[in-house]
Amino acid sequence: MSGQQMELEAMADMFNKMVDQCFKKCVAEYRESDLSVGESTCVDRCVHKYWGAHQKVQDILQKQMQAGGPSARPM
Amino acid sequence: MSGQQMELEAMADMFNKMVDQCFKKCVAEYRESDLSVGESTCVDRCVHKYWGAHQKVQDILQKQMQAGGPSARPM
Amino acid sequence: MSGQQMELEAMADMFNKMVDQCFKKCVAEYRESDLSVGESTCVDRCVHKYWGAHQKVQDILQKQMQAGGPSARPM
Amino acid sequence: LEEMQMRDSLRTFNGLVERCFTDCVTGFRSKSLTDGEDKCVTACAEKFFNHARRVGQRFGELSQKQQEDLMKRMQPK
Amino acid sequence: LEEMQMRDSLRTFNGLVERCFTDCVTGFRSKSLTDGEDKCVTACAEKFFNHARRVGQRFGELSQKQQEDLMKRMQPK
Amino acid sequence: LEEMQMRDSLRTFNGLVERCFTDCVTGFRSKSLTDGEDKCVTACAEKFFNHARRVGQRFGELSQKQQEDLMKRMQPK
Repeated sequence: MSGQQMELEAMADMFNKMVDQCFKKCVAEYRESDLSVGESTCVDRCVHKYWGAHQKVQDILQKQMQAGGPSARPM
Repeated sequence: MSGQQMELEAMADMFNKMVDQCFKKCVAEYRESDLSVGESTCVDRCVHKYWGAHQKVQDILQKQMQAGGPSARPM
Repeated sequence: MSGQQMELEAMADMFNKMVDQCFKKCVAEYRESDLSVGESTCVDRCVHKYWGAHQKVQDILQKQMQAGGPSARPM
Repeated sequence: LEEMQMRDSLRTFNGLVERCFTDCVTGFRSKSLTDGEDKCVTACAEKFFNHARRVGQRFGELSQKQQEDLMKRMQPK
Repeated sequence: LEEMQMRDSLRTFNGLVERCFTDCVTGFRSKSLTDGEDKCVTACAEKFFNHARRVGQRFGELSQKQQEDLMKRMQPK
Repeated sequence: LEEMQMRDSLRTFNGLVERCFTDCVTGFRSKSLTDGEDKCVTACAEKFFNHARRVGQRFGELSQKQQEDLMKRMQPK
Protein backbone atom coordinates (compact mmCIF):
# COMPACT_ATOMS: atom_id res chain seq x y z
CA MET A 1 0.00 0.00 0.00
CA SER A 2 1.45 3.34 -1.01
CA GLY A 3 1.69 6.31 1.32
CA GLN A 4 -0.99 8.11 -0.63
CA GLN A 5 -3.39 5.19 -0.36
CA MET A 6 -2.73 5.05 3.37
CA GLU A 7 -3.55 8.72 3.67
CA LEU A 8 -6.78 8.24 1.75
CA GLU A 9 -7.74 5.38 4.03
CA ALA A 10 -6.96 7.53 7.06
CA MET A 11 -9.18 10.31 5.71
CA ALA A 12 -12.01 7.87 4.96
CA ASP A 13 -11.82 6.36 8.44
CA MET A 14 -11.78 9.80 10.03
CA PHE A 15 -14.75 10.86 7.93
CA ASN A 16 -16.76 7.80 8.94
CA LYS A 17 -16.05 8.35 12.62
CA MET A 18 -16.98 12.02 12.26
CA VAL A 19 -20.31 11.12 10.66
CA ASP A 20 -21.00 8.70 13.50
CA GLN A 21 -19.98 11.01 16.31
CA CYS A 22 -21.81 14.05 15.01
CA PHE A 23 -24.95 12.01 14.36
CA LYS A 24 -24.79 10.82 17.97
CA LYS A 25 -24.14 14.30 19.38
CA CYS A 26 -26.48 16.35 17.19
CA VAL A 27 -29.42 14.25 16.03
CA ALA A 28 -31.95 13.77 18.75
CA GLU A 29 -35.01 12.14 17.21
CA TYR A 30 -36.23 10.34 14.11
CA ARG A 31 -39.63 11.82 13.46
CA GLU A 32 -38.65 13.68 10.30
CA SER A 33 -36.23 12.78 7.56
CA ASP A 34 -34.73 16.25 7.26
CA LEU A 35 -32.31 17.79 9.71
CA SER A 36 -33.87 20.61 11.72
CA VAL A 37 -32.23 24.05 11.70
CA GLY A 38 -30.78 23.42 15.15
CA GLU A 39 -29.45 20.02 14.16
CA SER A 40 -27.87 21.46 11.00
CA THR A 41 -26.04 24.17 12.93
CA CYS A 42 -24.90 21.61 15.46
CA VAL A 43 -23.58 19.32 12.70
CA ASP A 44 -21.59 22.14 11.08
CA ARG A 45 -19.93 23.04 14.37
CA CYS A 46 -19.41 19.41 15.26
CA VAL A 47 -17.47 18.81 12.03
CA HIS A 48 -15.22 21.78 12.80
CA LYS A 49 -14.63 20.66 16.37
CA TYR A 50 -13.94 17.08 15.36
CA TRP A 51 -11.44 18.30 12.80
CA GLY A 52 -9.79 20.43 15.48
CA ALA A 53 -9.60 17.57 17.97
CA HIS A 54 -8.09 15.36 15.26
CA GLN A 55 -5.36 17.90 14.52
CA LYS A 56 -4.69 18.32 18.22
CA VAL A 57 -4.22 14.60 18.84
CA GLN A 58 -2.04 14.35 15.73
CA ASP A 59 0.24 17.09 17.05
CA ILE A 60 0.55 15.32 20.39
CA LEU A 61 1.37 12.01 18.73
CA GLN A 62 4.09 13.71 16.68
CA LYS A 63 5.61 15.31 19.78
CA GLN A 64 5.54 12.00 21.63
CA MET A 65 7.28 10.21 18.79
CA GLN A 66 9.97 12.89 18.52
CA ALA A 67 10.54 12.84 22.28
CA GLY A 68 10.48 9.13 22.95
CA GLY A 69 11.50 7.59 19.65
CA PRO A 70 9.92 4.45 18.28
CA SER A 71 10.70 2.42 21.42
CA ALA A 72 8.29 4.54 23.40
CA ARG A 73 5.43 3.69 21.10
CA PRO A 74 3.97 0.29 21.84
CA MET A 75 0.86 0.75 19.73
CA MET B 1 -12.54 -8.75 -5.04
CA SER B 2 -15.40 -10.14 -7.07
CA GLY B 3 -19.00 -9.08 -6.64
CA GLN B 4 -19.84 -12.43 -5.12
CA GLN B 5 -17.06 -12.17 -2.56
CA MET B 6 -18.25 -8.69 -1.66
CA GLU B 7 -21.74 -10.02 -1.14
CA LEU B 8 -20.45 -12.79 1.10
CA GLU B 9 -18.50 -10.27 3.14
CA ALA B 10 -21.62 -8.12 3.43
CA MET B 11 -23.62 -11.10 4.67
CA ALA B 12 -20.93 -12.06 7.19
CA ASP B 13 -20.73 -8.52 8.53
CA MET B 14 -24.50 -8.33 8.81
CA PHE B 15 -24.60 -11.67 10.60
CA ASN B 16 -21.96 -10.57 13.10
CA LYS B 17 -23.80 -7.35 13.88
CA MET B 18 -27.05 -9.28 14.24
CA VAL B 19 -25.45 -11.68 16.72
CA ASP B 20 -24.12 -8.72 18.70
CA GLN B 21 -27.33 -6.71 18.68
CA CYS B 22 -29.63 -9.60 19.57
CA PHE B 23 -27.29 -10.72 22.35
CA LYS B 24 -27.43 -7.19 23.77
CA LYS B 25 -31.21 -6.89 23.41
CA CYS B 26 -32.25 -10.41 24.50
CA VAL B 27 -29.70 -11.88 26.90
CA ALA B 28 -30.02 -10.41 30.35
CA GLU B 29 -27.78 -12.40 32.67
CA TYR B 30 -24.94 -14.91 32.69
CA ARG B 31 -25.92 -17.35 35.42
CA GLU B 32 -26.61 -20.27 33.12
CA SER B 33 -24.99 -21.33 29.87
CA ASP B 34 -28.22 -22.15 28.08
CA LEU B 35 -30.64 -19.61 26.72
CA SER B 36 -33.90 -19.49 28.69
CA VAL B 37 -37.20 -20.00 26.87
CA GLY B 38 -37.90 -16.29 27.00
CA GLU B 39 -34.45 -15.44 25.68
CA SER B 40 -34.80 -17.95 22.83
CA THR B 41 -38.12 -16.49 21.69
CA CYS B 42 -36.65 -13.01 21.90
CA VAL B 43 -33.65 -14.06 19.80
CA ASP B 44 -35.84 -15.58 17.07
CA ARG B 45 -37.92 -12.43 16.80
CA CYS B 46 -34.85 -10.23 17.00
CA VAL B 47 -33.30 -11.97 14.00
CA HIS B 48 -36.49 -11.42 11.97
CA LYS B 49 -36.71 -7.78 12.95
CA TYR B 50 -33.03 -7.14 12.25
CA TRP B 51 -33.44 -8.71 8.83
CA GLY B 52 -36.46 -6.49 8.22
CA ALA B 53 -34.65 -3.33 9.29
CA HIS B 54 -31.74 -4.27 7.03
CA GLN B 55 -34.02 -4.66 4.00
CA LYS B 56 -35.73 -1.38 4.84
CA VAL B 57 -32.50 0.58 4.98
CA GLN B 58 -31.30 -1.08 1.78
CA ASP B 59 -34.46 0.02 -0.03
CA ILE B 60 -33.99 3.58 1.18
CA LEU B 61 -30.36 3.63 0.06
CA GLN B 62 -31.38 2.41 -3.38
CA LYS B 63 -34.07 5.10 -3.68
CA GLN B 64 -31.58 7.77 -2.58
CA MET B 65 -29.04 6.67 -5.15
CA GLN B 66 -31.62 6.62 -7.94
CA ALA B 67 -32.90 10.05 -6.96
CA GLY B 68 -29.65 11.83 -6.30
CA GLY B 69 -27.16 9.95 -8.40
CA PRO B 70 -23.63 9.26 -7.25
CA SER B 71 -22.85 12.93 -6.65
CA ALA B 72 -25.32 13.01 -3.80
CA ARG B 73 -23.58 10.18 -2.00
CA PRO B 74 -20.55 11.38 -0.08
CA MET B 75 -20.10 8.17 1.88
CA MET C 1 -1.90 -15.14 5.09
CA SER C 2 0.30 -17.53 7.03
CA GLY C 3 -0.64 -18.99 10.40
CA GLN C 4 2.03 -16.92 12.09
CA GLN C 5 0.75 -13.71 10.55
CA MET C 6 -2.76 -14.60 11.66
CA GLU C 7 -1.50 -15.14 15.20
CA LEU C 8 0.25 -11.78 15.15
CA GLU C 9 -2.92 -10.11 13.96
CA ALA C 10 -4.85 -11.86 16.73
CA MET C 11 -2.36 -10.59 19.33
CA ALA C 12 -2.50 -7.05 17.95
CA ASP C 13 -6.29 -7.03 17.97
CA MET C 14 -6.35 -8.39 21.53
CA PHE C 15 -3.83 -5.77 22.62
CA ASN C 16 -5.86 -2.95 21.12
CA LYS C 17 -9.05 -4.12 22.80
CA MET C 18 -7.17 -4.48 26.09
CA VAL C 19 -5.88 -0.90 25.84
CA ASP C 20 -9.40 0.32 25.14
CA GLN C 21 -11.10 -1.67 27.88
CA CYS C 22 -8.58 -0.87 30.60
CA PHE C 23 -8.62 2.82 29.68
CA LYS C 24 -12.40 2.77 30.04
CA LYS C 25 -12.33 0.84 33.32
CA CYS C 26 -9.35 2.54 35.03
CA VAL C 27 -8.96 6.10 33.78
CA ALA C 28 -11.51 8.40 35.31
CA GLU C 29 -10.56 11.95 34.39
CA TYR C 30 -8.39 13.98 32.04
CA ARG C 31 -7.00 16.72 34.22
CA GLU C 32 -3.43 15.47 34.19
CA SER C 33 -1.42 13.73 31.50
CA ASP C 34 0.17 11.18 33.83
CA LEU C 35 -1.59 8.18 35.26
CA SER C 36 -2.19 8.51 39.01
CA VAL C 37 -0.89 5.79 41.37
CA GLY C 38 -4.37 4.35 41.71
CA GLU C 39 -4.92 4.34 37.96
CA SER C 40 -1.57 2.64 37.38
CA THR C 41 -2.34 -0.16 39.82
CA CYS C 42 -5.74 -0.58 38.25
CA VAL C 43 -4.22 -0.80 34.77
CA ASP C 44 -1.73 -3.49 35.83
CA ARG C 45 -4.48 -5.64 37.34
CA CYS C 46 -6.78 -4.96 34.42
CA VAL C 47 -4.19 -6.30 31.95
CA HIS C 48 -3.83 -9.48 34.02
CA LYS C 49 -7.57 -9.96 34.27
CA TYR C 50 -8.15 -9.30 30.59
CA TRP C 51 -5.46 -11.84 29.73
CA GLY C 52 -7.15 -14.33 32.07
CA ALA C 53 -10.59 -13.76 30.55
CA HIS C 54 -9.11 -14.18 27.07
CA GLN C 55 -7.56 -17.55 27.97
CA LYS C 56 -10.82 -18.65 29.59
CA VAL C 57 -12.90 -17.88 26.51
CA GLN C 58 -10.30 -19.55 24.30
CA ASP C 59 -10.53 -22.74 26.37
CA ILE C 60 -14.31 -22.72 26.10
CA LEU C 61 -14.19 -22.22 22.33
CA GLN C 62 -11.79 -25.16 22.02
CA LYS C 63 -14.04 -27.40 24.09
CA GLN C 64 -17.07 -26.37 22.03
CA MET C 65 -15.31 -27.13 18.78
CA GLN C 66 -14.14 -30.54 20.00
CA ALA C 67 -17.61 -31.38 21.26
CA GLY C 68 -19.71 -30.10 18.41
CA GLY C 69 -17.40 -30.27 15.43
CA PRO C 70 -17.32 -27.59 12.75
CA SER C 71 -21.03 -27.98 11.97
CA ALA C 72 -21.93 -26.63 15.40
CA ARG C 73 -20.01 -23.44 14.78
CA PRO C 74 -21.97 -21.01 12.67
CA MET C 75 -19.65 -18.09 13.29
CA LEU D 1 -8.30 1.21 -3.79
CA GLU D 2 -11.77 0.61 -5.13
CA GLU D 3 -11.99 -2.52 -3.02
CA MET D 4 -11.11 -0.47 0.02
CA GLN D 5 -13.87 2.02 -0.79
CA MET D 6 -16.42 -0.72 -1.29
CA ARG D 7 -15.51 -2.33 2.02
CA ASP D 8 -15.74 1.07 3.65
CA SER D 9 -19.19 1.83 2.25
CA LEU D 10 -20.25 -1.63 3.30
CA ARG D 11 -19.14 -1.04 6.87
CA THR D 12 -20.83 2.37 6.97
CA PHE D 13 -24.03 0.85 5.65
CA ASN D 14 -24.06 -2.00 8.16
CA GLY D 15 -23.19 0.46 10.93
CA LEU D 16 -26.22 2.52 9.95
CA VAL D 17 -28.54 -0.49 10.13
CA GLU D 18 -27.09 -1.25 13.56
CA ARG D 19 -27.66 2.30 14.80
CA CYS D 20 -31.25 2.57 13.57
CA PHE D 21 -32.02 -0.90 14.90
CA THR D 22 -30.61 -0.06 18.35
CA ASP D 23 -32.49 3.20 18.58
CA CYS D 24 -35.79 2.19 16.99
CA VAL D 25 -36.44 -1.46 17.83
CA THR D 26 -37.06 -2.07 21.50
CA GLY D 27 -39.80 -4.65 21.82
CA PHE D 28 -39.84 -8.28 20.78
CA ARG D 29 -43.47 -9.26 21.03
CA SER D 30 -43.75 -9.86 17.31
CA LYS D 31 -41.61 -11.14 14.44
CA SER D 32 -42.09 -8.17 12.15
CA LEU D 33 -41.42 -4.51 12.76
CA THR D 34 -44.34 -2.63 14.29
CA ASP D 35 -45.67 0.44 12.46
CA GLY D 36 -43.87 2.73 14.86
CA GLU D 37 -40.59 0.86 14.48
CA ASP D 38 -40.95 0.87 10.72
CA LYS D 39 -41.47 4.63 10.57
CA CYS D 40 -38.64 5.22 12.99
CA VAL D 41 -36.17 3.09 10.97
CA THR D 42 -37.17 4.89 7.76
CA ALA D 43 -36.75 8.36 9.25
CA CYS D 44 -33.51 7.31 10.95
CA ALA D 45 -31.97 6.06 7.71
CA GLU D 46 -33.14 9.02 5.61
CA LYS D 47 -31.95 11.46 8.24
CA PHE D 48 -28.61 9.69 8.41
CA PHE D 49 -28.11 10.00 4.66
CA ASN D 50 -28.98 13.70 4.79
CA HIS D 51 -26.63 14.08 7.71
CA ALA D 52 -23.77 12.25 5.99
CA ARG D 53 -24.24 14.46 2.93
CA ARG D 54 -23.94 17.58 5.09
CA VAL D 55 -20.86 16.30 6.92
CA GLY D 56 -19.39 15.48 3.51
CA GLN D 57 -19.85 19.08 2.35
CA ARG D 58 -18.24 20.57 5.47
CA PHE D 59 -15.47 17.97 5.36
CA GLY D 60 -14.77 18.84 1.72
CA GLU D 61 -14.51 22.54 2.54
CA LEU D 62 -12.09 21.90 5.38
CA SER D 63 -9.93 19.56 3.30
CA GLN D 64 -9.77 22.12 0.50
CA LYS D 65 -8.88 24.91 2.90
CA GLN D 66 -6.10 22.79 4.38
CA GLN D 67 -4.78 22.04 0.90
CA GLU D 68 -4.78 25.75 0.04
CA ASP D 69 -3.03 26.70 3.28
CA LEU D 70 -0.39 24.08 2.55
CA MET D 71 0.10 25.49 -0.94
CA LYS D 72 0.48 29.04 0.35
CA ARG D 73 3.10 28.02 2.87
CA MET D 74 5.08 26.19 0.23
CA GLN D 75 5.12 29.17 -2.14
CA PRO D 76 8.21 31.43 -2.09
CA LYS D 77 7.55 34.83 -0.55
CA LEU E 1 -11.84 -15.75 0.85
CA GLU E 2 -10.61 -18.06 3.57
CA GLU E 3 -8.39 -15.29 4.87
CA MET E 4 -11.44 -13.06 5.09
CA GLN E 5 -13.34 -15.69 7.04
CA MET E 6 -10.45 -16.23 9.45
CA ARG E 7 -10.14 -12.51 10.06
CA ASP E 8 -13.87 -12.35 10.62
CA SER E 9 -13.91 -15.21 13.14
CA LEU E 10 -10.96 -13.58 14.86
CA ARG E 11 -12.82 -10.32 15.21
CA THR E 12 -15.95 -12.06 16.48
CA PHE E 13 -13.87 -13.96 19.02
CA ASN E 14 -12.08 -10.88 20.30
CA GLY E 15 -15.38 -9.03 20.39
CA LEU E 16 -16.79 -11.78 22.59
CA VAL E 17 -13.90 -11.54 25.04
CA GLU E 18 -14.46 -7.79 25.16
CA ARG E 19 -18.18 -8.16 25.85
CA CYS E 20 -17.80 -10.75 28.62
CA PHE E 21 -14.95 -8.75 30.17
CA THR E 22 -17.01 -5.53 30.16
CA ASP E 23 -20.04 -7.20 31.69
CA CYS E 24 -18.35 -9.55 34.17
CA VAL E 25 -15.18 -7.87 35.42
CA THR E 26 -15.85 -4.80 37.49
CA GLY E 27 -13.37 -4.76 40.37
CA PHE E 28 -9.60 -4.40 40.29
CA ARG E 29 -8.57 -5.33 43.81
CA SER E 30 -6.70 -8.40 42.64
CA LYS E 31 -4.64 -9.53 39.66
CA SER E 32 -6.60 -12.68 38.91
CA LEU E 33 -10.28 -13.14 38.21
CA THR E 34 -12.40 -13.67 41.32
CA ASP E 35 -14.57 -16.80 41.54
CA GLY E 36 -17.66 -14.81 40.65
CA GLU E 37 -15.97 -13.18 37.67
CA ASP E 38 -14.64 -16.52 36.49
CA LYS E 39 -18.09 -18.13 36.57
CA CYS E 40 -19.65 -15.12 34.89
CA VAL E 41 -17.10 -15.13 32.03
CA THR E 42 -17.62 -18.87 31.51
CA ALA E 43 -21.42 -18.61 31.40
CA CYS E 44 -21.20 -15.50 29.22
CA ALA E 45 -19.00 -17.22 26.63
CA GLU E 46 -20.99 -20.47 26.62
CA LYS E 47 -24.25 -18.57 26.35
CA PHE E 48 -22.85 -16.48 23.52
CA PHE E 49 -21.87 -19.57 21.55
CA ASN E 50 -25.34 -21.06 22.05
CA HIS E 51 -26.84 -17.76 21.04
CA ALA E 52 -24.69 -17.43 17.91
CA ARG E 53 -25.68 -20.97 16.92
CA ARG E 54 -29.37 -20.08 17.24
CA VAL E 55 -28.98 -16.85 15.27
CA GLY E 56 -27.11 -18.86 12.63
CA GLN E 57 -30.06 -21.25 12.26
CA ARG E 58 -32.62 -18.47 11.91
CA PHE E 59 -30.33 -16.53 9.58
CA GLY E 60 -29.91 -19.63 7.41
CA GLU E 61 -33.68 -20.10 7.15
CA LEU E 62 -34.21 -16.48 6.14
CA SER E 63 -31.42 -16.58 3.55
CA GLN E 64 -32.85 -19.73 2.04
CA LYS E 65 -36.35 -18.29 1.94
CA GLN E 66 -35.03 -15.17 0.19
CA GLN E 67 -33.20 -17.35 -2.33
CA GLU E 68 -36.37 -19.33 -3.04
CA ASP E 69 -38.49 -16.19 -3.42
CA LEU E 70 -35.92 -14.85 -5.88
CA MET E 71 -36.04 -18.08 -7.86
CA LYS E 72 -39.83 -18.02 -8.02
CA ARG E 73 -39.91 -14.47 -9.30
CA MET E 74 -37.37 -15.28 -12.00
CA GLN E 75 -39.33 -18.26 -13.29
CA PRO E 76 -41.62 -17.76 -16.29
CA LYS E 77 -45.30 -17.82 -15.41
CA LEU F 1 2.59 -7.48 7.48
CA GLU F 2 3.78 -3.92 7.62
CA GLU F 3 0.63 -2.83 5.88
CA MET F 4 -1.39 -4.60 8.55
CA GLN F 5 0.53 -2.81 11.30
CA MET F 6 0.04 0.56 9.63
CA ARG F 7 -3.68 -0.05 9.27
CA ASP F 8 -3.80 -1.13 12.89
CA SER F 9 -2.02 1.96 14.18
CA LEU F 10 -4.29 4.05 12.04
CA ARG F 11 -7.37 2.48 13.56
CA THR F 12 -6.01 2.89 17.09
CA PHE F 13 -5.22 6.52 16.38
CA ASN F 14 -8.65 7.29 14.97
CA GLY F 15 -10.23 5.40 17.87
CA LEU F 16 -8.33 7.64 20.28
CA VAL F 17 -9.57 10.81 18.59
CA GLU F 18 -13.10 9.41 18.82
CA ARG F 19 -12.77 8.62 22.52
CA CYS F 20 -11.32 12.00 23.50
CA PHE F 21 -13.90 13.78 21.35
CA THR F 22 -16.79 11.86 22.94
CA ASP F 23 -15.57 12.50 26.47
CA CYS F 24 -14.33 16.08 26.12
CA VAL F 25 -16.53 17.86 23.58
CA THR F 26 -20.09 18.31 24.75
CA GLY F 27 -21.25 21.74 23.64
CA PHE F 28 -21.79 23.07 20.14
CA ARG F 29 -22.20 26.77 20.68
CA SER F 30 -19.03 27.58 18.78
CA LYS F 31 -17.06 26.28 15.81
CA SER F 32 -13.74 25.93 17.57
CA LEU F 33 -12.85 23.99 20.70
CA THR F 34 -13.31 25.96 23.93
CA ASP F 35 -10.33 26.32 26.26
CA GLY F 36 -11.67 23.65 28.55
CA GLU F 37 -12.29 21.23 25.67
CA ASP F 38 -8.83 21.93 24.29
CA LYS F 39 -7.14 21.14 27.61
CA CYS F 40 -9.28 18.05 28.08
CA VAL F 41 -8.44 16.66 24.62
CA THR F 42 -4.73 17.27 25.22
CA ALA F 43 -4.71 15.55 28.61
CA CYS F 44 -6.88 12.73 27.27
CA ALA F 45 -4.50 12.00 24.39
CA GLU F 46 -1.34 12.28 26.48
CA LYS F 47 -2.82 10.10 29.19
CA PHE F 48 -3.88 7.55 26.60
CA PHE F 49 -0.37 7.33 25.20
CA ASN F 50 1.07 6.86 28.69
CA HIS F 51 -1.59 4.27 29.38
CA ALA F 52 -0.94 2.36 26.14
CA ARG F 53 2.79 2.34 26.97
CA ARG F 54 2.06 0.80 30.38
CA VAL F 55 -0.32 -1.81 28.96
CA GLY F 56 2.37 -2.61 26.38
CA GLN F 57 4.89 -3.32 29.14
CA ARG F 58 2.57 -5.59 31.10
CA PHE F 59 1.44 -7.29 27.89
CA GLY F 60 5.06 -7.91 26.93
CA GLU F 61 5.80 -9.48 30.32
CA LEU F 62 2.79 -11.79 30.07
CA SER F 63 3.62 -12.83 26.49
CA GLN F 64 7.20 -13.62 27.50
CA LYS F 65 6.07 -15.62 30.51
CA GLN F 66 3.69 -17.61 28.33
CA GLN F 67 6.48 -18.28 25.85
CA GLU F 68 8.78 -19.50 28.65
CA ASP F 69 6.07 -21.74 30.12
CA LEU F 70 5.51 -23.24 26.70
CA MET F 71 9.24 -23.88 26.31
CA LYS F 72 9.45 -25.58 29.70
CA ARG F 73 6.56 -27.90 28.94
CA MET F 74 8.09 -28.87 25.61
CA GLN F 75 11.44 -29.81 27.17
CA PRO F 76 12.05 -33.46 28.02
CA LYS F 77 12.01 -34.17 31.76
